[in-house]
Amino acid sequence: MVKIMKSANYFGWHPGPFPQINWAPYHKILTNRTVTVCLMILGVMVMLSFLAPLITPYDPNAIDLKSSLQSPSVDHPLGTDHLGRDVLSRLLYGAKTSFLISLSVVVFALSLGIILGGAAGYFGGLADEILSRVIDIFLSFPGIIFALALIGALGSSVLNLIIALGLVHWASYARLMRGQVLSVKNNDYVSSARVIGASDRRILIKHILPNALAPVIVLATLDMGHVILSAAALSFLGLGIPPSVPEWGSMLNAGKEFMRTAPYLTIFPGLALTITVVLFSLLGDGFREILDPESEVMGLGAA
Amino acid sequence: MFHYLLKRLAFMGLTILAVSGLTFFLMNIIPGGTAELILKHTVLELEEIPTSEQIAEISSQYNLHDPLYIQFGRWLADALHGDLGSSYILKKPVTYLLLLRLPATIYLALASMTIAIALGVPLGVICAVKENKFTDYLLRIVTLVGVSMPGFWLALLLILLFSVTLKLVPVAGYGGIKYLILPAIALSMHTMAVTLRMVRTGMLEVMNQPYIAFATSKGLPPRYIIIKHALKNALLPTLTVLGLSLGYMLGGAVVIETIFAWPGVGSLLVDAITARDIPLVQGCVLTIVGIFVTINLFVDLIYTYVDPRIRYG
Amino acid sequence: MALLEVSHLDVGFNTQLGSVQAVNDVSFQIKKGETLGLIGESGSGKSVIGMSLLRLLPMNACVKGEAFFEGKDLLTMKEKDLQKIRGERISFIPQNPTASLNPLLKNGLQVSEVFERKGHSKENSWKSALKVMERLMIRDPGLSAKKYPHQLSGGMRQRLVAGIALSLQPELVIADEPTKGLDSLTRGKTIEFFKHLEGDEDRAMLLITHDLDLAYEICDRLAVLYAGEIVEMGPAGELMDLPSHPYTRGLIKSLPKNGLIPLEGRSPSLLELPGGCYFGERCCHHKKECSCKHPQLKNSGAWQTRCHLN
Amino acid sequence: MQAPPAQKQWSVANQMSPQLIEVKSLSKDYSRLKVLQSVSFSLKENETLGLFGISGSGKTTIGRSLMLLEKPDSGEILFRGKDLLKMNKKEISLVRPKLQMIFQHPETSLNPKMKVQDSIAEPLIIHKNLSREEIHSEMKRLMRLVGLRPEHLERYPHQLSGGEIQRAILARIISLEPKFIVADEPTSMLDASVQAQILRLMMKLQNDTEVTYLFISHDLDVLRAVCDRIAYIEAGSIKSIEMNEEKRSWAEQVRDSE
Repeated sequence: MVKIMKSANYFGWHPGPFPQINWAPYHKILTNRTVTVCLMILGVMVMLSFLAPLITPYDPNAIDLKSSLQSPSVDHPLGTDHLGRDVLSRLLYGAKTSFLISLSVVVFALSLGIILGGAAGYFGGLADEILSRVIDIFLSFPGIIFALALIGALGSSVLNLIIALGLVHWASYARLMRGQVLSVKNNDYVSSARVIGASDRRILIKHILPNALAPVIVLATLDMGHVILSAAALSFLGLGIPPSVPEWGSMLNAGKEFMRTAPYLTIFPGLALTITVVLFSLLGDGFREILDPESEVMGLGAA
Repeated sequence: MFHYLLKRLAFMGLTILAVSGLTFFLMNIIPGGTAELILKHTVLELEEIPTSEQIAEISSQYNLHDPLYIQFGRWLADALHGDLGSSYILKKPVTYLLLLRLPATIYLALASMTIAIALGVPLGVICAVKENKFTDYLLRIVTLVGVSMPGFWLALLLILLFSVTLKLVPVAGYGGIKYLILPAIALSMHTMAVTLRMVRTGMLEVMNQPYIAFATSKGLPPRYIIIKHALKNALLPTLTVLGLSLGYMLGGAVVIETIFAWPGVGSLLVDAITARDIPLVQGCVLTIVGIFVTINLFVDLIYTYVDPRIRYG
Repeated sequence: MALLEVSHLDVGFNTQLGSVQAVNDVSFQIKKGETLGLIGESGSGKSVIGMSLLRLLPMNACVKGEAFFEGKDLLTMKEKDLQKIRGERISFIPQNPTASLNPLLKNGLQVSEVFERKGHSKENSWKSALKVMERLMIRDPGLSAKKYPHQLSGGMRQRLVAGIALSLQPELVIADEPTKGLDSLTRGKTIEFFKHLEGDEDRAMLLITHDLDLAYEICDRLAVLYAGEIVEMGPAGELMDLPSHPYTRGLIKSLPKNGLIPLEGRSPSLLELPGGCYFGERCCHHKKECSCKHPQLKNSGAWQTRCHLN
Repeated sequence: MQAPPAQKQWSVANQMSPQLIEVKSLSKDYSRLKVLQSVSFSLKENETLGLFGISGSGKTTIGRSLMLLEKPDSGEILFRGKDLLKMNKKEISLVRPKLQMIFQHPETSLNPKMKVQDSIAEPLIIHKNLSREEIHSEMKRLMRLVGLRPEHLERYPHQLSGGEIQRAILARIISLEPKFIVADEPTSMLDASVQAQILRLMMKLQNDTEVTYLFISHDLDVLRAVCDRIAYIEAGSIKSIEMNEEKRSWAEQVRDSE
């Protein structure tokens, strides 16, 4: 939709000195294809990770010291770790952990951010003043430090990790949402809706939300990748997820001890991480092109 | 301007206070745990379980029976006098430990920042000028991977290649420039990629502005237009991101320092958290947040200097 | 001999929706010291013509045709040679002066860099810049030169932009919509300012505008654009008083002071222009011929009209 | 552009017919800047009052205050003798449909995420309890009234021209049978030929429905063409209000030429 808007604006009633048209005509189609491809690959990854118990012949936690630190072979396509556990199985199970954590964190942060930021932007006043200060404080220190401290205090568990990362991320959504609502609120169509007698509820749901959400969704997509990175970083430090749960960060942590003898223990989980995050980045960029071509949202998560 | 500065300083104070308070209450969330911890690190042998008398004694010695807010108030009052308490595990004043570790962290952050800016800005300009050509695509792919790759994995790969296989630089440690290279590269990668991306989009956007067309219509040479008219405008949004990136860097430094056994505040923090050494955690968090907040104040001040449209009353 | 001779100019834009034909087979001449007005409504391609002459259009523009300036084709010459002509021989007064001044550079520098480029020293350039600003009736030029664009009033910015374009005394000035978006007070002042400029005998001007009053006041000849092509061209006074093309007639009559008689319908989409006369659908004298054959520009003395009826 | 002659001072005392809108000493400050300084005027039924001023003179603030989109610091806005500023929520919701507004920028006047038909149907859904078919036939009537074709209903705002959007806005507000419409520079972003279409349409609607207009503009030619009286505003206060003799003579002239 927005694509057409750009050029229609130029040849409609408001011609600027520069036609606001993309320079490369195929660029957009390409990114749209990127979105499709990314979604497909991610879909396959999610499916594989959830079907892992059916696909993999090994229990990810089955310790088999006799076959420890084996190089990739037919039996163990990606080798085994120091406890003889199958790396491929652990990678697949780890994907599930990463996806679930990331999704929970983003949904948690997104809902909190949309509700609080949206309300602050729309109603303004003292509540907005207070909330803005709280957001500023949350954004004015490195998030991962806060997550570290939180997990240090609460102890490592999947739930604590989700809470910690959620609390780190919600503020950027709230700020973005607040800014969006503030700018959308000033549009004539919102005034127009007020003049024809629409209720606050109607104005919020019908007029403001649909026009404010696009960049927030883009940020959420990019954040899926960032959260996976943050979670992996915390696990890598041994502070995220308990060692019994297979996870890419902790696999890397365990693997780094055997870098000289078994470098594949370092390479494969990292590769899995990078590929996943690249996919989410591409997806986010694609969404931005489609939903919100004007603005560049820099999602700066912690990792 | 003075007014604005005052307001910013006040807010800085508020932020640091809020973060310290938050960390303090979080760390003390498990009641009675503190006394047990102190005992574990002082008198007890391994695996020995503390008796309730011992806990009571330590509690009264460290005033742990007081409500948390009074304990925090006490910590705060001491902190204002430069006394951040004493570490349980290392049994030394936290201030002393921090001062010992701070130079290494700053050294590393500065080196990484320099790499990120020195590579990110010119490469971003090149990308924009060569838009949709091979160079642009190549650099964009590098950027995408740079943004997505976990810094700690890059660090491991670098060690694997340059230290383990090629044996060019030491695996870890602290010392001359040889020790600095790998951690600095690993830490700077993400910021470099973000900078490149920001400069590229900024340049493309600016090059489409009417004032660039007008400058062209004046008959100015393209090189002059890019440097004098476009770059300055394109760098403005990058500046804000660089300030934020520093926070990212300080966070990333925690992991990178641990990998390279770099004796900075980051690795100290990880040790402190693992051991639940509350005063030390407090001190590290305070330091990192302090640096971050100060740098961002500077970024804002530079912003007002560069952009004449912003003047704070 | 004509100073500028544009013939068969076509400009298209490649967009996701397909090729948009913004300018179709436009030809005109400007003599020394003459002011030609290009008038038309949004989407008529008037601004695109102005920018295409100095090759200021974005990359996706596809320009065809010829534009001879003193015997050399502006559209095909080397970028380096064109750079020497820009500003010095042909200059451009952009619409939207606020967006056309670099917000981060001081006003004075944005004038003096023009002189610096010509090889003048920094000091001399600055002095020349101050002189230019003084001539433009900018208050306290010394102080204004050290300020930034956002610190000037809208009217001053407008004059500064015009002054920069005129500073090297070019033979031809292309002025793009100088009254667009101005309120009545500033618009009045701008019209005065351009009248004052026009008094200069040697300078030729291509004035691009939708403002019929402005065009009437300062142009010698007018060309009326509709859907990217010239539908009528002739001496300014006569053309405004006795327009012959139905579109021009309709446009003039739709002005509030001329009766506010609406011209029904809307301009055709530039993505797919209709066969026959582009104005056909909206024309009250529509004939059968109009929808099948595209009319050509017909000469009658100094006057040209693109219509089957005449 | 000559300065407006300031012969006639504002006075309504001698006017006998009942006033639809009376504005009494409306004032508003915005951080030390006086946006409105004791602005007073009134409008009769079926009248068009022009409000002329350059940018920043406060004319838009007056329009928005009358629509209760902005809150003045002091003063009264009487609609049929009742002060809008003192009404409670319920009373306001009752008079709301009678007071409507057209905005300056067509490109932001309609919700970009809503189809034109949804925008036009919105006031019907809010205020009138109509069935789906009734809404549909009412919409058809409105579209004919403002000169839009049925295919426009399915489109999104960015697929319409500025003139078509202003028509859609008119259709949207006319369904509420408003008594009073603030038109805030409704044609300043439009081309001359389209401007004439829209102004003609507004005048036709006024003939049919006896609506009262407050017409805000910085274009004196436009105001002279459409207004019964013109108020000149400068730096937040009204300098003069005078009858516009030109409209009548102009209207006759047009009739002759047609």
